[in-house]
Amino acid sequence: MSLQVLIFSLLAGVSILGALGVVIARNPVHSAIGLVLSFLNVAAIYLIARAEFLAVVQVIVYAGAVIVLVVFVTMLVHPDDLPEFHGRRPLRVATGLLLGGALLLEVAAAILTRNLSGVPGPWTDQTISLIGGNTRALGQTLYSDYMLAIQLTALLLLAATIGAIVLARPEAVSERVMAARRTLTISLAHPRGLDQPELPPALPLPPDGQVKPAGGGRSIVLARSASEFTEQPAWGEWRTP
Amino acid sequence: MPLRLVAPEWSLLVPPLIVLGTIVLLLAIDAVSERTARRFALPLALAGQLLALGSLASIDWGQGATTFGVSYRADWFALVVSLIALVAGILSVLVSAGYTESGLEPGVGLAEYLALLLFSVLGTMVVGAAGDFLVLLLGLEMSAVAVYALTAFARRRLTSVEGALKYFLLGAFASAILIYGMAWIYGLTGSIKLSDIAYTLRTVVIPGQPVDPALLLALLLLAVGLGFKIAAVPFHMWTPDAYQGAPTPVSAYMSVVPKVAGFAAVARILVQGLQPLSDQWAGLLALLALVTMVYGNVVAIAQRDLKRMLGYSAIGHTGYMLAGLAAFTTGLAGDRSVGSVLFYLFAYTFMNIGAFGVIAWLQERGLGTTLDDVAGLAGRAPLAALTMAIFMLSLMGMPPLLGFYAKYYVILALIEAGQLWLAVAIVVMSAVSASFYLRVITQMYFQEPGGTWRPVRTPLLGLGLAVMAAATLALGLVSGPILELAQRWPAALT
Amino acid sequence: MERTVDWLVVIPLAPLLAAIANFLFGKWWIRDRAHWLAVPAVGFSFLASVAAAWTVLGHHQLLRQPLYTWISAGEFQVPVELVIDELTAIMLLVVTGVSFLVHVYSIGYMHHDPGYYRFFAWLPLFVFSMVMLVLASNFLVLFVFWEAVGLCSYLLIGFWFRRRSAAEAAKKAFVVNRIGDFGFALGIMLLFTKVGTLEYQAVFEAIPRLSSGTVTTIALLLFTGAIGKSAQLPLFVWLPDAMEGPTPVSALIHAATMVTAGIFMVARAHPIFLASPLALWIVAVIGALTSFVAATIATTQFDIKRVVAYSTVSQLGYMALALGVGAWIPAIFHLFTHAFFKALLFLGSGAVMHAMHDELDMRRMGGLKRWMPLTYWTLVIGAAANAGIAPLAGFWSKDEILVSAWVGGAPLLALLGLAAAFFTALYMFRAVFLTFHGQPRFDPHQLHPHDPPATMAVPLVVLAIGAATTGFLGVPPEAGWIHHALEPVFESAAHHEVTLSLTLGLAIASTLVAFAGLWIAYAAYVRGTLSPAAVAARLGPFYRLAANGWYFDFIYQRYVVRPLDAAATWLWRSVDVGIIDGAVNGSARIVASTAQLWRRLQTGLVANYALMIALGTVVLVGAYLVFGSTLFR
Amino acid sequence: MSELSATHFLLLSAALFIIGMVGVLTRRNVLVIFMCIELMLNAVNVSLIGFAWELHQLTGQVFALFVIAIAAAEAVVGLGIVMALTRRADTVDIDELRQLRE
Repeated sequence: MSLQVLIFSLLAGVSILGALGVVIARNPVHSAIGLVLSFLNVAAIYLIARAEFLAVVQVIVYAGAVIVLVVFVTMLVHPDDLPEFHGRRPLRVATGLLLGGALLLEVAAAILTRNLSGVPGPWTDQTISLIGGNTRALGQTLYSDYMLAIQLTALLLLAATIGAIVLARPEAVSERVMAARRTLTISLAHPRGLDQPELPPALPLPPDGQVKPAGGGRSIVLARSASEFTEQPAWGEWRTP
Repeated sequence: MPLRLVAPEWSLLVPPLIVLGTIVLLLAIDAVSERTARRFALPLALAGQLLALGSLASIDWGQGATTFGVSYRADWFALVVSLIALVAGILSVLVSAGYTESGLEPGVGLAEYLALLLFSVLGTMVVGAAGDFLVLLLGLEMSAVAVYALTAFARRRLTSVEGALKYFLLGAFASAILIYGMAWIYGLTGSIKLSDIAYTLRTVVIPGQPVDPALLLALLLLAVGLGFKIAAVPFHMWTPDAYQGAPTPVSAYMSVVPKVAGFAAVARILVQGLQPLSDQWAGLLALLALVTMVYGNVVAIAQRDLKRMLGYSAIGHTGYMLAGLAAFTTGLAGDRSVGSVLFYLFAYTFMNIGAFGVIAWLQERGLGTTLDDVAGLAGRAPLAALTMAIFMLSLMGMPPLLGFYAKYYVILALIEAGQLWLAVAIVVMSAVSASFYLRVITQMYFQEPGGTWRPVRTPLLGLGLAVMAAATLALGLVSGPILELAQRWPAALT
Repeated sequence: MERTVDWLVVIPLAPLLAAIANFLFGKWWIRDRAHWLAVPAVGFSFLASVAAAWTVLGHHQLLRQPLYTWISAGEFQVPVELVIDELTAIMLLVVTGVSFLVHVYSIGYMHHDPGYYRFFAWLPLFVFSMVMLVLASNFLVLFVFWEAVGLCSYLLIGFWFRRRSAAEAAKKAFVVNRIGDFGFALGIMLLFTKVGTLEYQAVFEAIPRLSSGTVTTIALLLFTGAIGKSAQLPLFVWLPDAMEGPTPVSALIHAATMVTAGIFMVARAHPIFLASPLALWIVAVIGALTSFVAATIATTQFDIKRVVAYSTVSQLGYMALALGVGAWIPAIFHLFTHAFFKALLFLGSGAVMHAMHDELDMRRMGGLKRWMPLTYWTLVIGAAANAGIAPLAGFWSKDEILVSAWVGGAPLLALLGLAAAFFTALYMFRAVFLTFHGQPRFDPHQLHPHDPPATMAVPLVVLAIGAATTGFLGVPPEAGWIHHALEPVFESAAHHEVTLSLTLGLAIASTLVAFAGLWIAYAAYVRGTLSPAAVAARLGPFYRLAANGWYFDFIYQRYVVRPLDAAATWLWRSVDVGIIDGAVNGSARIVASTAQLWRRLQTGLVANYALMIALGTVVLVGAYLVFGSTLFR
Repeated sequence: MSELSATHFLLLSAALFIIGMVGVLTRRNVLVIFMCIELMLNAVNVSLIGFAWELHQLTGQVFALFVIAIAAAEAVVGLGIVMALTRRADTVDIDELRQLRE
């Protein structure tokens, strides 16, 4: 057993431990720490495979940015309540472990009996060092053969960002007001829905007994409670009672 | 080794670039002022897609030219996928228009909504034209990520978020499996270019002989990942939940375009890249097709929510399309399998977006989405009821509507490939599906109306519905040229 | 001789585009400007038809334009191709020409209708369907547009769908036509199974190879379609009810489109009919009976549009009679002349209705001649042409049919036709006299009848000129312009030698009969020397028979519609409510319970969904590794 | 197995992938499930790097780079959805989200 294999096994072992920590830990923050541990060890393994640039990216982007993002959200979400619902599904856990074990067996069988290998490329250690290191070689490959992919990635990240902004931004007051103004005229004074006479009126009708339609195709829906007054229908839809 | 920077053939990229330009403009006007965005976003999105549709004519697809190495292929297959994606995009924008028209839309986020929708269309076009795994994957992800966000767009409603979350978690899970499969294929062939993969595999795989287990593992991981994208049983379970939870125009959209992207990916990966393994995957697809069409159509019977019912029926239609792909035979010169699926997708675009569009139309009039809500629709809104009836009958496969031709060509492909049993299964399942499609019609025509009715004017949505109904009625009569176009794929993929 | 050209497509395309534009944008944007598109479009189509007819009829040259392949499924190819031969050219002229006039007329007539744009969407669509039907080059395309014509008629007859009677009439037209179409479809299918193609030319070439029984069956099934569409006995009942549609629609249906489709189809398929003497004989008998029965019914009607409607049925009977005795050219000739005077009669009665504020009952008219001279004179020309008064259009064509029937071995049928001619003159002039002569039977102080505006008057005048003169296209009999024009199409048909004395004799006889009818009408309704009521009483049962439309509607209602209705209700109750709804409620039906069971799989828990994906992966990978790989080999 | 080979990388990758998968199958916290998916993607990268190393190619490394980008994009949208969820439902337990079913 060479030294290389020894180092690899060590790093791989810690990485797997970290991964197990992600799955087992009760507290999501601990899971995140396990994830970082696993990622860092994988980054070190990349160094063995002469993928220096990838190792750096792994540390900065993955272990850095993404995990920070995850922890950030974790903190935003009621950190006290988080561990409470851990476990309590023994059947599911058993099935999951069973399936995981079976798939591991299958994949391991495929790996160990593999006698097929692809067509090798020109990037031996010599050629890479000739061109000036992994990063430079990677850069050249990236910007000659994978231009389209780079540009598409930019668009993908843009799309994802727009999606996230739309979903995560707080509802502005103007948004609520606009929803109210454009969709309904809501009044606290009357029973909800004149067309549902079976509902008993919560409050007396106004003296002239008439509710004027607001015009412009808007219909009047009358709220029974304050919460109904504040909760407008969702985007383009009426709340189903 | 000096850096080789080769200028790409930009003219081949004109249609996706127009879509991209539209997205940029949408975001720009949104940044300028919200009011401007509200007024111009819809026309802009429509115009941009129509322009892109027109620009498809500017490219000579017959040459099968490639650019960015072989990463981007402008061939017949790409043309048909782009065509379907753009048509679906335009129709979805029309269906979404109802929200602004009826005054139900809060008016915020319209530009972002349309930008995301166009991103998804763009991603689908990229998948159709992809020449290697990387571009294909990025296209698929772009299409999916945008739809995840769109599904949650009615974020004030919990079900919308719930549907989006389920879709997202499972989608990311399936993506990981798909990428794992790609990694395996890369390792076993040494390339991520589809043409190289096919070339290498041809030297390795001997027809009729068992193959290396690793290769099979890779194939199945890919099949699972792709099976999720197209909602094949047993990877389908997100479908009904996401369709029901999403805002209805988004359901309309996501029932078609991600499926188009999924089938384009299946065709590119399996039919083009892994063609030497067709003995292995054709049987798998046939099996999945059978299970999928039986499950989807049977469970749809038990649904009362129309959006959910259409979700299950979409699974059933996936089964029919998979059956069309399972008819793939390398030996046949005039193989019809992929062509029949492309035609099916084309037909499906009109009738399914149409069916969801009618539901959106009803929602804007204050109704819900269950079967009871369409009761007596014929008395209230005869044209809407007629339109819905047309879509239902077409989805059922009633001649001479478009849906009939779609099924007919799939069955024809199956018979020519000698897969009679799948053809029979399609016919039987169409009969089963009649029970739930016809129930909608029975409800509309023989029941008394209930619930509130809120008269609003939605001209653009109405226009969209009219176009789709007319297409469903009439396109069967001119199916010849479209089918001919769809059948040109062998030049592209083999 | 044939030539491939690429401009034929504008003939159907122009009305189609107008229809689509009006349908899509009519409600919000075009509104009462709908005719700006529709009228020029149909006019353009007419001009193109004239140009096509000029080439075809002038040079006896076939025009052809392949459009695309509609169905391409292995061996079975259905190309959509426009073909114009002499028969089609004549039909095109009739269809587009009359339609154009009807469109012009509708501008005035439908003015102020809230569904104006809708009307001008369906009307060009109707024209488009009919034009495509005529231009088809094979039976399948013919059938598709045959159905499309039926659909358009449904839309137009039920145009005022809020009126119950209109909706009912539309439904009736649709259903009755469907019965005929069913036979037609069977015929086409049989044809396809026997011949293997549906292209006209190929089918006709293959006919001699078929057994006579097969040909007869095919011919009769095809004729069933014609019975429905061209309102022959016993399926004519929908046509009088179709009067519920706006009057221009009636004119269009009766004169140019729809009903002529059946006659055209039989003429188009004449090689099939020629191969089956039995089928021809049946066609002739049905035609003669129809013409007689409808003429007697028309005599007893008081609704002005119904009189004209039954008159159409009767005239279609003449055409069928002509087809049956192998007189193809006279049949088309009569179709041609009939288009003019029938359109004229309808548009004229429309003008009367317009003036009388939608009054249809002739018993509440009278004396209108004074206020509506133009309408009066054009209508008189139309009535005289219909009645076969020499030398107007109807005389020449009808006379030729009678002569052909006589020499074609059916003198009895010719006599029946002669009897019908008597009634034709009677009911036509009865209608004219009741409407325009005598004292007004309404209050002229409240109603102020007047001639219609120019958009309606011009078509009347044009049609009147046509009704007066088009007969001369067939003069001299057997050798007129139209005979030479149509000769190449019907080359294969046998010719009977006709003696001059016979022609003259029958001409004199029919003229005498027509004048007899005219005289009786005059005596009864103008001079008053003959009491119609007394005559009706004396005829007793015969009168009642005619007045009730020979009880056809009654019989259908009692013995067909009601049992079917009951059966449908039963089916709906038991099948729909019992099985389909039962399925939803989770009854014991296998599929439904499976559905109920399987839906439980969808637990709503993401984890279970993911488990399902993983399970699928594990099972599939395992199965493939064990059975498909080198792992255990 | 005495020399380091791609098989080592593949086995590590398989182990990480399946640990991640089991996590997705068994955990109930959306955020942890999310981390497990990241783990799976990371496992795929290990495979890619291993293959690239074996084949003397850079394609695998490039692919891995893009997988990281894809993971980031998914993270962004996924966390956006989680934010929307917590704002509306005040929970990150996926077992509580079952309004849509059957």
